[in-house]
Amino acid sequence: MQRYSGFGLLKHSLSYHENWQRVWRNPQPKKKYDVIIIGGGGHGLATAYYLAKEHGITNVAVLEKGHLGGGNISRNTTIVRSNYLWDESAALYEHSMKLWEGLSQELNYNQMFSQRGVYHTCHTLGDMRTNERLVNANRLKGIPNEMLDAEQLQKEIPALDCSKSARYPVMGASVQRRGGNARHDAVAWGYARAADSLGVDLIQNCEVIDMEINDGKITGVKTKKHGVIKADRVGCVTAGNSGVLAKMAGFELPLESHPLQALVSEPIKPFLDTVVMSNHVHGYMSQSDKGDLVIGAGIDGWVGYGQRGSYSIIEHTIQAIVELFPCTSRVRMNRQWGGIVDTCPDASPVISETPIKNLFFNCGWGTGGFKGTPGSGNVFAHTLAHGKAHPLAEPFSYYRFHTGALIDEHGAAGVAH
Amino acid sequence: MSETLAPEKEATVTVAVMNQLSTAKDVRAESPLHHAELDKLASRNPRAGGVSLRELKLLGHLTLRGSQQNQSFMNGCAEVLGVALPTLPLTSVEKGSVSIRWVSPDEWLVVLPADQAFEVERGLRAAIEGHYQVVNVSGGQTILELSGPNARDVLKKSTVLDVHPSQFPVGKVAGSVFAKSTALVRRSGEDTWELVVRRSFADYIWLWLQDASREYGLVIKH
Amino acid sequence: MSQKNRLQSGGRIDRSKALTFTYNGRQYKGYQGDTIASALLANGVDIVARSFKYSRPRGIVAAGAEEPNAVLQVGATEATQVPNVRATQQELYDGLVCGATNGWPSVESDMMGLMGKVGGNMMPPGFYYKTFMYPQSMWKTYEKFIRMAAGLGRAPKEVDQDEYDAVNQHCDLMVVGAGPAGLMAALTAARSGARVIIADEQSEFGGHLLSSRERIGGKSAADWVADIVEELASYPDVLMLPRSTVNGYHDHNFLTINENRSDYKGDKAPADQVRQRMHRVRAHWVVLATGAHERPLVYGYNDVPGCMIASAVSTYINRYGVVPGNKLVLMTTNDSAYQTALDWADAGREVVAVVDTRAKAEGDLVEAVRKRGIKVITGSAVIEVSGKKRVSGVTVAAIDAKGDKVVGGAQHMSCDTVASSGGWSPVVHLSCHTGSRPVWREDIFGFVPGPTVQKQLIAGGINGTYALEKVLAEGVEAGREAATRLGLTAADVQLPNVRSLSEGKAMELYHIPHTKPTSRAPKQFVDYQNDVTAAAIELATREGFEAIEHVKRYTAMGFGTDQGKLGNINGMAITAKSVGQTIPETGTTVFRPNYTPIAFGAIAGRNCKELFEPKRFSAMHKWHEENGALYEDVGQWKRPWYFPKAGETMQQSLDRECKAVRESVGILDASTLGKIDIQGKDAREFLARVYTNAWAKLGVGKCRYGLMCKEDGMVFDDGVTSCLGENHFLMTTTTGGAAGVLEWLELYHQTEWPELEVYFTSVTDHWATMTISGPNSRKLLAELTDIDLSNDTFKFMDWREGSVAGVPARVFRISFTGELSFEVNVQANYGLHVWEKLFEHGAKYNLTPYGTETMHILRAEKGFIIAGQDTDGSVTPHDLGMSWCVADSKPFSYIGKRGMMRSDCVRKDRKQMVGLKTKDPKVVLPEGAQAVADPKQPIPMDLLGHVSSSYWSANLNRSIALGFVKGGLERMGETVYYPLADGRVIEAEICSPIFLDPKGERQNV
Amino acid sequence: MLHIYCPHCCELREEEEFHAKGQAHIARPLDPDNCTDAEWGNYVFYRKNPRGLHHEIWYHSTGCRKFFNVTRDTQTYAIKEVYKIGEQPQVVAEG
Repeated sequence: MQRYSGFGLLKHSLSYHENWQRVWRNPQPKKKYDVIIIGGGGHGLATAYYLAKEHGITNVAVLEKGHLGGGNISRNTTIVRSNYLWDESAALYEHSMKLWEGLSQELNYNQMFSQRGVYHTCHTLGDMRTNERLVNANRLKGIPNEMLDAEQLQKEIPALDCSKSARYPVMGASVQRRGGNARHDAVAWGYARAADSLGVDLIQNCEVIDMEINDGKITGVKTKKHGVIKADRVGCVTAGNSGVLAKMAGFELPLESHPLQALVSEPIKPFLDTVVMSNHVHGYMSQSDKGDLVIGAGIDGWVGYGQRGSYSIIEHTIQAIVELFPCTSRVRMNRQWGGIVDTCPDASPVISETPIKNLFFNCGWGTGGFKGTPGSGNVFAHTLAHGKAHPLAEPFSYYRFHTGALIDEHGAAGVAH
Repeated sequence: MSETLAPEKEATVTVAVMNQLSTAKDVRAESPLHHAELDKLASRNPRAGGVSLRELKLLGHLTLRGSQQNQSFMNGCAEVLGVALPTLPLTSVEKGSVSIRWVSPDEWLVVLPADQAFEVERGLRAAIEGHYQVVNVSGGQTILELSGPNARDVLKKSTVLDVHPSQFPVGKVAGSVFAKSTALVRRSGEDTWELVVRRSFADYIWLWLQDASREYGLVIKH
Repeated sequence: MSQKNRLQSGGRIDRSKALTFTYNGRQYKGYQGDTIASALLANGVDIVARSFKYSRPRGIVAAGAEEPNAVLQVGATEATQVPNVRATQQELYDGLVCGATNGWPSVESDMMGLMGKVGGNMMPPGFYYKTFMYPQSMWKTYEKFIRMAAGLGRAPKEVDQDEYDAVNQHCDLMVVGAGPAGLMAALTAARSGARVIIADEQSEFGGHLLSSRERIGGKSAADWVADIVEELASYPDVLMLPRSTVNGYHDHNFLTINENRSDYKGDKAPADQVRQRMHRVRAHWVVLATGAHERPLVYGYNDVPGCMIASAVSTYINRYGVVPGNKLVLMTTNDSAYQTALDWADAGREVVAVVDTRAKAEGDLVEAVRKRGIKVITGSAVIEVSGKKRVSGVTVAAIDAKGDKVVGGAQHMSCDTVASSGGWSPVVHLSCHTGSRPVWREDIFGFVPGPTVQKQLIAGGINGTYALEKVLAEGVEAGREAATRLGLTAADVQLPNVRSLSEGKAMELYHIPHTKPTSRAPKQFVDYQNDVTAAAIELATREGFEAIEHVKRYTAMGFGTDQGKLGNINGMAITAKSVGQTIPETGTTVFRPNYTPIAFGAIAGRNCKELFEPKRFSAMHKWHEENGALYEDVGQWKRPWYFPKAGETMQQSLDRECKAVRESVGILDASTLGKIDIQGKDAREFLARVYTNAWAKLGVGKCRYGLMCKEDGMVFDDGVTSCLGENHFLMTTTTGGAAGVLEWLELYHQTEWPELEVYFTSVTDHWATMTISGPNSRKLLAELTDIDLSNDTFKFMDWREGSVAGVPARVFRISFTGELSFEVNVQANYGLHVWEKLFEHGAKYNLTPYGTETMHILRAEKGFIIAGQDTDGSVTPHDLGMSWCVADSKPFSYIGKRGMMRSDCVRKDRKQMVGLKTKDPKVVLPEGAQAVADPKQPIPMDLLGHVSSSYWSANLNRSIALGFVKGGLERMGETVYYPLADGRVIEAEICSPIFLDPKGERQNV
Repeated sequence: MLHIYCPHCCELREEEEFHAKGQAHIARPLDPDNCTDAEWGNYVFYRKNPRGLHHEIWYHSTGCRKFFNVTRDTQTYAIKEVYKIGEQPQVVAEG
């Protein structure tokens, strides 16, 4: 793999950048693989990378129906945090956070992971209780997290309206200073480049249209373009389309796919260098290195695969942002878009074996997928390599909806992603 | 006055009916917008404007629930109210001081003078057999009447309903979103609209209407 | 400074209305009817921006929404600052203040420019992915510098004083664009009797006809437009919206229009008027007549000020009376651009040459140009521009027939303006918003709208139709079809006669070759705003970013505030060529709303400040205000939190309120609790199915507490329900849960058990509810009621009807405080009257108003839960130690029963709610503290559960708390530890949650 | 922004007036107590979630407060039919 560095950049600039190598190959699929990963998004590519790097399994194919990193990894608001309410979630997301720290160097691809701090503002006594609860839980689990009162908060985020005259005055906030943003495309491309260099076949424009299942065991997948490709194990990492894949395998999942919208303003001079989330007022925002205000909207209440939602959701989101940051009223919204998020009843993912032997699913990340990318890929690779769930993944079993061992993050989630 | 006070009848009480109107003097009844002192405003601002507002306050409001298939219900209502319940969706009828708004296939809102609410409820209960519900909701809502050439413009800022004359003829009734609250909207005349709104939201809607009417000029009426 | 480029006559500006404006601190003059752009050009201002990456000087290239460079900061005061205003769309008004958004010390001489020159080659696409990585700790520092270069304009520091609103519109036909096609479509539909809305982003209707010298039906284009506008205005059901950009096309024909109501008049909207208005349009049918944007060609240093698109040059001349230069070189691949040469010549300035990339040029316009004696050079192209801050000349060379390479020697020509035209791109943006993919048309070298499920029609330029006579015909046709589909009789509209031109075939060319390979040639810009060059795109594909989405994201092409209106097609063409595909194979990127950017304020509308969300008030709110209540937000309600007296701390107020209730009498406004009137012979059965406990035997006149679960067995609401009659119940819910519970009941009734005869009606707002609680509550109430309150006739958990303070009332003897309590319900109109009467009589008992906080303390002393505070969707009634409230003997398997039986829900070691007594009674546990068995254990610790409710109890003179502990119900008397953030570890004993009066005697006296 | 025909109010209304209530035609087991955990879990949590035709329940919350069924294409968002509770869909996905 051609290493990247400032010096390399200088060298290439002297040769007019004519000698840069391809970041990944365009291989023809083999007849058979040890592991096939369906879905070339962030989680799928991360899974492939860790399979090769940590488990030495390199006879792996990632089948992507479109282009690499074309799903939610390229449509999210790039927030990274691990301050989750329940121990199981916090452990998984913290595992992810630790991988984020140092990912740029590991992949030799700048993830632009900046730990600028993620603030959850509290507007009611209930907000305060919930945040105190998760701050304490996180802290005792070794995940730094702290509470701020309204004055401290105002000092740290001058543009935030902390006045008493607000409809829901800010009472305080919890802040995870290690949280922040990363560059979404860099995650997908970085993992893809690294996986490819370890021998993984990344096959784009290769849609899976059926699964080859004999007496409850999967033996391969049928693709639109390359026919049947055999595999010992298959992992589905197709956020937004998990239900469609499950249908091929003949079972239902405990989730629904909903549109989740986001929007950006025009680039303006930086005035916000942290991530601010308000569950109660229903808006969250950060400002990118280009100057755009990156704003997440709520989920539409209905099933939708159209990567579009309803305008009223955008209206409510903008109202919330203007309420929180009055100085944005004359700033202009540039564009909006939508992703498809698989949402589980308990707002936690499924990382699990399934009723079909050797077929594994990693889905249901809902609104938390981006921050979970490294951890998700890491534990799912382990799960695929050993044929059984990674310890951190065990609680996220497909079967918890039968036993009732749910990991209900709604209490803490609100709209915050 | 009420059956429930008579212990020996207790076993037979099926529904508690109660005259909720106070007859005592020195008892003050306040409409949901009492604090806005609309009457003061009305006497203060006779100036012209595109929108007029008045509160049709302290009226009797009865919610009726029942099946159109239940003849006893339909007949009983017609008999006691003096006019048949409108069965055509989104319509209303008016007779004398009584108006009836269609709310859903099995729900109607009867608006009448407050002092008739108890008698009418009792009459209905005496006249109707089978399954139905009568609930006095007089304290829970009020009616705001918008009128004037710009009334429709204010409505268009406030509700997603299509209030164009061709789509919303006089007499039509529709429940919908109103700003961030809800309202049962009825077109009671060429330029006159009635909004049935909930008590606890009345102040918000009052603020909203002042804001939304500003560019046309808002006239408060008695 | 004189307007040196302003013509003496012509254009649509009003020379009698001179306007003064300020740009970069200098004053300039313009006229009514100018845009900032036309006025700047009239004054000979060349540089309006510095480019994002290389800080190269940039000038105005276009005349409309597609302008990528002239993006300015506008606003005379701090509060009225608007960032990133497109100078080509902002109308000039007197006193307008604007400036470039970057460049230091000034946009003319910018220091960053040097860095751009030096570092430029170090900044290929994606360079930031390849560096700034080592050491990890340094990224934050690198980022500080990167952020210094971020952004165009700036947000104001002061709060926006302007108002905005939204209007809901409904129509039969929405026509987008008021050019020739749109006007004809609207006219036809209007004559057919349809409700029509027609909107256009420009200040007046007419589209490109406003800058055209064509004649239509024997009139000037302008007069023809005026006549149609006049007729449209005569239809009451036609709404005409100029200065209104249709920025979003959503599903089921919902469109959003941003109407600019005052930005063209001044900084701030006049009093009582809105600055901008959003129209939320629901249309039965939509006609898209959005026209087309001209494509510039991609050639060396094509970003030097003075390089413009041909049609823009014509627009400035014909519409604004401004010739943006003296010596023009026009490069074109088609006939239409020849008009620009004619316009330039007629304006009395020199056309150095028309450079036509086609081997042979023929057609009426070409002939007209030749007749004027203007030099036409065919089979050639401008391969490079010279000049730094303004074009000083061009290098022209012969190219091959495919336009792939330079074949002839180069000649230099001096000029100060280069106009280029690579043909036209239909404005398909809106048609893509609803998920429809545009399709490529070989014959016009452009994308047109693809198949859609929306009720959408298209006409004119967007359909690749450019000849005026055909455009007009398509407009009429679209109008007729819409009318017919709407069930109307389509009216006939006479087509005016217009001149028709013979046109030579255009050449498909986007990227002009250079003698050097692209990677070494002078920068050839594709996306001006993001400094994306042809070389960058080739590099991206060379690195494997072959999908158009990859190219776009890797190079940032099309991510600017112009969303690539000018550059995208060129970029796709260059991508396609370098990966050896056709353009349709490469595909297009997806366009999303907004078509052009919109102020947040406009989208927020009136829903700001006090109207952001409703504040709900009870009938007694006025009294609470007058008596100094502080409020707690509960849902949308403003509930009194506590009633501080002068000089009191919060804790002092709470202590006083708590003591008053236990020692004498207090009063709480409980009106916000949800109340549902339930009638029907199956009401009782229905209650038994939705509550976890039994209801069969509840007699008339009695009340009972109930718990509600979801099907998963988790508690979601609770409350007291009273039996008013055999078939009549009054259910109460939590304040926040009211709406949800009613919907829940209706859902099960309508979808699962329609056979049950029961009706539900909300009476939450109908009843004002006041809870009188404390040993003296009976005495107080007795003074005002005719109800016999004696303990033996009116028992705990009974309700009675009677009059209170002269008002008919229902009085419920229920208690959430554990004290003797009466809950008085009167029709809300009497609420304040009764409340005040109670205070008149209550003085002698020290009747004390208390708020939610005291209510919470008092109920905690009794171990009563608060759904939503002590539950979080993960606790069963058993987890709450409330198995007494679960009746599994009930015949029907009530909602929640099966859920509670699931294997995980019957674990003995679940987190269960218990009481907690701190070892030090003075220490109050913080709510949210987490319990551990051994505080010395290393992190990560094993957590046992959290504190859900915790207070100082003045009555018990100690702290009390409710919280969850794993297997807590079996661990009474055990000790748990709470390690806090400040280092303290609080020791607490697990105990019964009932801290006061365990036998419940106080409420029965 | 969906435009939904309410079969009780008998006219098209804006999405803001409604709540989406998820997959339709899921019958509550008649004898929950004798369901296995799996059967109960499937009833409560597992969904078809189709990409294509979806039969779903909507609630006209600010209007007539009635629940009803909608058949909607989850990709194009086009509403194919609206029918009352207790009725069966006419438009169904093949296979």
